[in-house]
Amino acid sequence: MREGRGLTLAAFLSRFRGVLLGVLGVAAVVAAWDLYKAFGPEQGVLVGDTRILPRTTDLAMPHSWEMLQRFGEPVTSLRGAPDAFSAVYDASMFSLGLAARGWVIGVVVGLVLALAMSRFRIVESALLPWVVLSQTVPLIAIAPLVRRWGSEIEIGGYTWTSQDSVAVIAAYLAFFPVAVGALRGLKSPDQTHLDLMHALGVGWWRTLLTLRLPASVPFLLPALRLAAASAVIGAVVAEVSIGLKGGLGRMVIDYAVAASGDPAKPWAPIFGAVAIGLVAAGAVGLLGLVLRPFRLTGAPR
Amino acid sequence: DDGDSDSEVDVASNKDCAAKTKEARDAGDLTEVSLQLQWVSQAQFAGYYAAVAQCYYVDEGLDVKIVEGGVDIVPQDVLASGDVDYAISWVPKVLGSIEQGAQITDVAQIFERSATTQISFKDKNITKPADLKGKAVGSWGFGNEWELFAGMQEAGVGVGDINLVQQAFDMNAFLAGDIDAAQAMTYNEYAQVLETVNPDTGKLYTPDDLNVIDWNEVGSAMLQDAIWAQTEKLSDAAYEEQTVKFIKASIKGWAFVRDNPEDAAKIVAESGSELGTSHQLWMTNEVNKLLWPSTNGVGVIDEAAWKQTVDIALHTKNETGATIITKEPPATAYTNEYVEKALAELEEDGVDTKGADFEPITVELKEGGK
Amino acid sequence: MTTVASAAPARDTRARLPITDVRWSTVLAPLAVGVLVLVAWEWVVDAFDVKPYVLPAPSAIWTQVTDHLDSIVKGARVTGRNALIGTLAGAVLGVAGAMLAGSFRFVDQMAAPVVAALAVIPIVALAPVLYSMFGAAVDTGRIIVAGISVAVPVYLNTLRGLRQVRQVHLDLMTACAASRWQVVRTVTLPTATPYVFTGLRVASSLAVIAALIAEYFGGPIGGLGKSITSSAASSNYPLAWAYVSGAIVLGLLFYVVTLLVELWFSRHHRPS
Amino acid sequence: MTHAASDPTAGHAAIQVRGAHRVFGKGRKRVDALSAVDLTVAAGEFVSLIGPSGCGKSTLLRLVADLDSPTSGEISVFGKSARQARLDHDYGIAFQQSGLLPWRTVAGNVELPLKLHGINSDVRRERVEELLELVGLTDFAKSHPDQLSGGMQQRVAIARALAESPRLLLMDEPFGALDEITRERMQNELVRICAETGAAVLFVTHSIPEAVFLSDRVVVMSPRPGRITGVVDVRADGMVAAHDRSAGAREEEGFFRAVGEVRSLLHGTPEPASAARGVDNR
Amino acid sequence: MTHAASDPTAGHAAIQVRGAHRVFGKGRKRVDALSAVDLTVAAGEFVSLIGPSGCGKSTLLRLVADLDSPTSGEISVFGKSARQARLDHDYGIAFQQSGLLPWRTVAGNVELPLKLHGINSDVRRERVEELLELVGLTDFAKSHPDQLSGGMQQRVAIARALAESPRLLLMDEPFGALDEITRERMQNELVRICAETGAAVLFVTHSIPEAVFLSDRVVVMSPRPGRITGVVDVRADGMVAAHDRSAGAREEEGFFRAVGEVRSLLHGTPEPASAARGVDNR
Ligand SMILES: Nc1ncnc2c1ncn2[C@@H]1O[C@H](COP(=O)(O)OP(=O)(O)OP(=O)(O)O)[C@@H](O)[C@H]1O
Ligand SMILES: Nc1ncnc2c1ncn2[C@@H]1O[C@H](COP(=O)(O)OP(=O)(O)OP(=O)(O)O)[C@@H](O)[C@H]1O
Ligand SMILES: Cc1ncc(C[n+]2csc(CCO)c2C)c(N)n1
Ligand SMILES: [Mg+2]
Ligand SMILES: [Mg+2]
Repeated sequence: MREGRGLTLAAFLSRFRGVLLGVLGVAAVVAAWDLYKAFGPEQGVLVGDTRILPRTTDLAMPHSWEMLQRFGEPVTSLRGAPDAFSAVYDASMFSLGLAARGWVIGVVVGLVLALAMSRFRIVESALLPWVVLSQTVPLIAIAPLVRRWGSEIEIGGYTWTSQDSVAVIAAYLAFFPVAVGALRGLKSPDQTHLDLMHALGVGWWRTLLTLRLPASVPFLLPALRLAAASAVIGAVVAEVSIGLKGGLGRMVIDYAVAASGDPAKPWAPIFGAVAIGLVAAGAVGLLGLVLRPFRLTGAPR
Repeated sequence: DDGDSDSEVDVASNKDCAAKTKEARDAGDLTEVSLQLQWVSQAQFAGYYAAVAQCYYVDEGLDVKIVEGGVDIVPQDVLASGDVDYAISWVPKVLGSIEQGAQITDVAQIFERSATTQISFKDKNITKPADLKGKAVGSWGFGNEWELFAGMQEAGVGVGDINLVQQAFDMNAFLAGDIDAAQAMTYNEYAQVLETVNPDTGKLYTPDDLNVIDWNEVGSAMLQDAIWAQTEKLSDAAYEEQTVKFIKASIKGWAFVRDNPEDAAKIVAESGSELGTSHQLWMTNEVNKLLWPSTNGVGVIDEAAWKQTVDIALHTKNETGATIITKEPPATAYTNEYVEKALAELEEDGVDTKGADFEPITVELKEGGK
Repeated sequence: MTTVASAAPARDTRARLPITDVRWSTVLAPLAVGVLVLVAWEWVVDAFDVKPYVLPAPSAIWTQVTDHLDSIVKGARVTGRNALIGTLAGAVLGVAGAMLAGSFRFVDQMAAPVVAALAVIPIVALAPVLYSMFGAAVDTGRIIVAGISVAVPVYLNTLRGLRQVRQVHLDLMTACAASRWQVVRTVTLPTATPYVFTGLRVASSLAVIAALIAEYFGGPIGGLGKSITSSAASSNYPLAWAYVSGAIVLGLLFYVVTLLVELWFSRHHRPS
Repeated sequence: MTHAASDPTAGHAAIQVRGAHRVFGKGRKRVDALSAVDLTVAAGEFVSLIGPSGCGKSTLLRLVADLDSPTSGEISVFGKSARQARLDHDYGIAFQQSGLLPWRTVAGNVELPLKLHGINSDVRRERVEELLELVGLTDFAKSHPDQLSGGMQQRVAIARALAESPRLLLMDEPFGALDEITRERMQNELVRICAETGAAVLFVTHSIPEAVFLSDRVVVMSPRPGRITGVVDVRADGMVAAHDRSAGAREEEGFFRAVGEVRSLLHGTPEPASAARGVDNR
Repeated sequence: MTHAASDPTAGHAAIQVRGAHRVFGKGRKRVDALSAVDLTVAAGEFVSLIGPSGCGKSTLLRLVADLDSPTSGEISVFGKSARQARLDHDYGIAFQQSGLLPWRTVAGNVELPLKLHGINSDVRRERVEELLELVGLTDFAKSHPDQLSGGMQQRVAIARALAESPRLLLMDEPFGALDEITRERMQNELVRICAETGAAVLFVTHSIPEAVFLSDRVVVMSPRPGRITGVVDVRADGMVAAHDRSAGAREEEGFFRAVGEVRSLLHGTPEPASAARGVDNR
């Protein structure tokens, strides 16, 4: 497998084709943004009374480089104010932390539900519709309730904080894909495999550990990834909702006030949210690498 | 920043006070008291932040924790459910909650005047409520809309006669012309407009570009920021005493804000407010105008103003035809008992609680409020 | 290249509806749970004298529902209209995009990060800037928010569906000398259709929530979201929850309607 | 590796099925999967079940394995109840789809029964080595199933079935998914392995030559209701006992005779009228 | 239903493959799927390809069908290029997995080639009726594939392959997924259908008896590189031409002789040493 030097570039290109095209895709979106801003009509494109393409004023569409530049500038003119990048970074990490807590809670709750539902058919028929229904409740409506109920809680020396509320709200979104995905996964083993376990005289718990859990991995991984993205969204929404300081949600509120005079500023938390959403989903993707053997299908070569 | 909305005000600017607070806390001399704000930290609440930073609360033996609000936080309910000791909220918002069963009492009417206005660009020719007819009119909802509705109703404009638009946190909708007349707090959104470059001139918008409908002038103003306490606990002597102390220190804080607007703005900024510096100072100055000069001393509830607020709450209909309240509020809805005690003590200490010769400063707004 | 084939007859490999065998227990059990929870809830509120701002009683909510049914229905109509237009637009966009990405690998690879980003944008952050871009006095921003939350899952599912096209079917088309468009119509689209619906089913109630949350951040008055906040702001929690139940019913309606369309579609194509 | 000598239950037949009925569903959906089935498999004997799809072959095998219970009738395995035999790990079982756990290596799959029954790991390792040697997959111990061909997977499954040296092997169409050429090779292997272990085998298949080549006796079944329509004793057709056959047995005259006999038993039953028009009865 | 008489290309062989090579991959991954393959199938002749997995049977069939192109060598179908033959709809094709579209009814699947070629719907309906009659599925015209048994599905696939009355049928293990009993029945059907249509057939299979029973000639292939190792002319063994056989042919002496010949051609090639230890060469 000796390759000439001339080949290395081609090899590099083919290996990183996906990454390069991805970067190109993002670049295309950015270019489209700026081109439209440069040449699109000020008041956007209207069909009848409906605006189908946005306005191109600085207020509506800041230049992409302005948004980028904004990251390098201080948030406020106060002495010692951090630059926007580190402010967004800090807020992102804060929200990511809460989302991670929510994710863990959601995963545990989802798994427990899935276990119960896969164990008892009646539990599945009784709970599954409500699990689906739970996701039609607008998050913003339950956020203040969670905070209110949380403040009634005081276990030992531990008092409920608003951070806990945010984590619980993030978990409310995260548990759903896990419950549904794990349920499907736990029910996925072939009859042959179940028969084998039975023939070997193995009980429910051993079957769970030896067969059902490993077999559920291919279903669980995408569910966990989805849960990670949902947890981030949930955390940010909850922060907005209860005004928790320190995260991206609060930053959305704070920076909105500057939106008129400094239109690029409100985009900063959006980029932060996208970044941590991708980081969260990516981190779970890494989990997939660790669990790779469990994704094998066993189809003969 | 511990990232919690139950955050303590961490004031670095006053080293003496920080030390004093720590000392008193360690000695166990302080009573913990929490205050729920109506919104996130900003100069609208400068007096309370100043009272913390200047150790006025500590001097009264109180260890005050300021709890910020949020989009979905209803301060009066947080108070009624006993999660905090005091709350800041607007009277019309609370009247509804009282009718729904919240047992709380207005113990000090900090803002004497309303800051709510309806602003529009000059070319729209909207100078009085009657002109709103047929226009796209912005409002935040969340209980901030009643003065607007009352003013319109007075002028014979029904909610159905306008195109009512929910207003976002920013003023972009107004600037882009989606909204003809936007709701604006003098201390906040009005400034946001003035911090924006007018694309026609290349310079910032000026007050000359705008028409302002001021509800104080129209006569539909309602009472805004007040300190609320739990009604039931007011029969408890310790809580009563604590309430007096809390009001006293708070008013002292507001007096500090009046006399040192720049410092006050800085205190608020250091408490974690992300607002730009010039915007923060503008807000401080505008909020001062709502308190000072004070007719009867800051915090005293003027019966006429209260009655006007209640009247409007009883008779103004919103878009669904509902009114804020359907019957007179209970007598426990407000009391001057504690604020008067506090004012008397302040008087004794030589604090000016009327600010008769108050003169606002002039604040120059910078682009984006920076 | 294996000759090992399952002995089962060529099964319809398309994604299945989540309806397995319907038994009595599948209907009764959830109803029983629902009734039990409602009764317990009512009892707790009654017995412990729970204040409405902590937890309103179901009966109180129900009273508000009946009293304000008109206004709830009116609000649901406004929010539902935005969600519906968003759903339709998002579905068309998602399917069209997936077909493009399915035919050209580079499109797929270029779109991947953009789609991944769209999938993790919180509505709360996006709504305000959309109002600035498309106007705050119109519903466009809300529709777009709903559209995005539908387009992403539909795109991803459709793309997956397009990848399920079986080599035999393509070989058959080649053997029949079918044109490109004939291949799309006879094989590609029918293979992907159930996946499109799976995506839609997931997304339909999301669209309602998205449209509703967007109302928190501006736009014309009249939707359910705005009513929820107004009632909550004046501490009228039973009324707020009456509107929330309106939103839940609306979300369910969207879910059920997509399910029915899916059923109808699969019937239409395959009378059982 | 034969165990009969040291066994207290020796002398019992490996399988004894008496008057077994199995009915699925009720009302109009009632299916008589098995009806009045009697069958005895002697220790060390190789018996095949053959018959059209749906005639109850798998059902019968599952009753013996205690994966299902008869509606009526009695089943004993080595003189015990089927359930007791299952709990005592008296049989090994192999299915059509090899049923390997894809996330376990070949060795991991083979040792699974031992591991689940708490055998310690040294003993396990040794036994796995032995078994992989037996099925000729020593070099693939660390491979995962999807790296193997279908035939190799089936050999792993057989090794797993043999792990606890059972005196009875139950196999449900283990070669059904293989192509004919691989299949013939696997049949030769199975004959060798059975000769080495001396286990009794109950073997389900669709293939007449396979049944004849492997078995001492071929049990022919027919559907609706599932019942035994005849038994062909292959040895009576002049072939040596199953354990002693070589690949060449397929060319012997006795083989063709037995194949013919089984075929006529299978097709001889008058078919329903529709079959003539081509509706096959799956 | 034979068309040879009115056909301008009559006289040409149905298939002519000359020196066909097909190489997949390159470098270390290079596989010589086909190497120097020569094959002629006369019009109306039934030829089977048999050989172990991976010997290039499907590859050869795909080359003829123009689903793939040879690396070198020439392929002509009725005297034209494979591509032209495909565009002229000169052949019908059936695959192992029947390849029916699950969302179309039986009739819809059968009429598919006609529809794709713009035949009008009345003509289509008539032809579909005819075809379903031929394969004995008239009553199932409105059923969907998943409501049919595997054997019935294959009959639908065959009907589809026959839709345009091609003079050449290409079939890649069409009965591979069926159980042996259904399979024998399908073989009988296929003989009948071929006799009725008079088409030439290139038939890929793994089964020796199937190949022998159906074919005029059996082409035996071996892998790595894929090549033809021998051809057995079944007629030379004393059997009648493929089109004229009956089910009873399976019991004839000539049948067993031909089976033996094919088997020894298949297994006779010296196997690699590892095979003796049981590694099969898939
Ligand atoms: N769990 C079950 N529920 C209902 N009917 C069943 C069940 N298992 C088997 N049957 C029915 O019992 C009959 C016998 O089935 P069985 O699986 O034993 O047949 P088989 O001979 O193994 O067929 P095949 O060769 O297709 O494997 C069939 O008609 C089948 O439909
Ligand atoms: N598209 C392809 N890319 C790479 N290699 C291929 C491809 N198609 C076939 N091969 C290889 O070519 C060889 C012959 O394959 P082919 O499918 O023709 O075998 P076959 O005789 O049909 O086998 P089987 O009986 O398993 O169907 C195999 O080694 C296979 O791996
Ligand atoms: C959802 C929501 N949107 C905007 C405002 C804006 N607003 C109206 S009054 C006021 C001053 C603080 O009371 C502010 C910031 C809000 N409160 N809630
Ligand atoms: Mg079976
Ligand atoms: Mg092949």
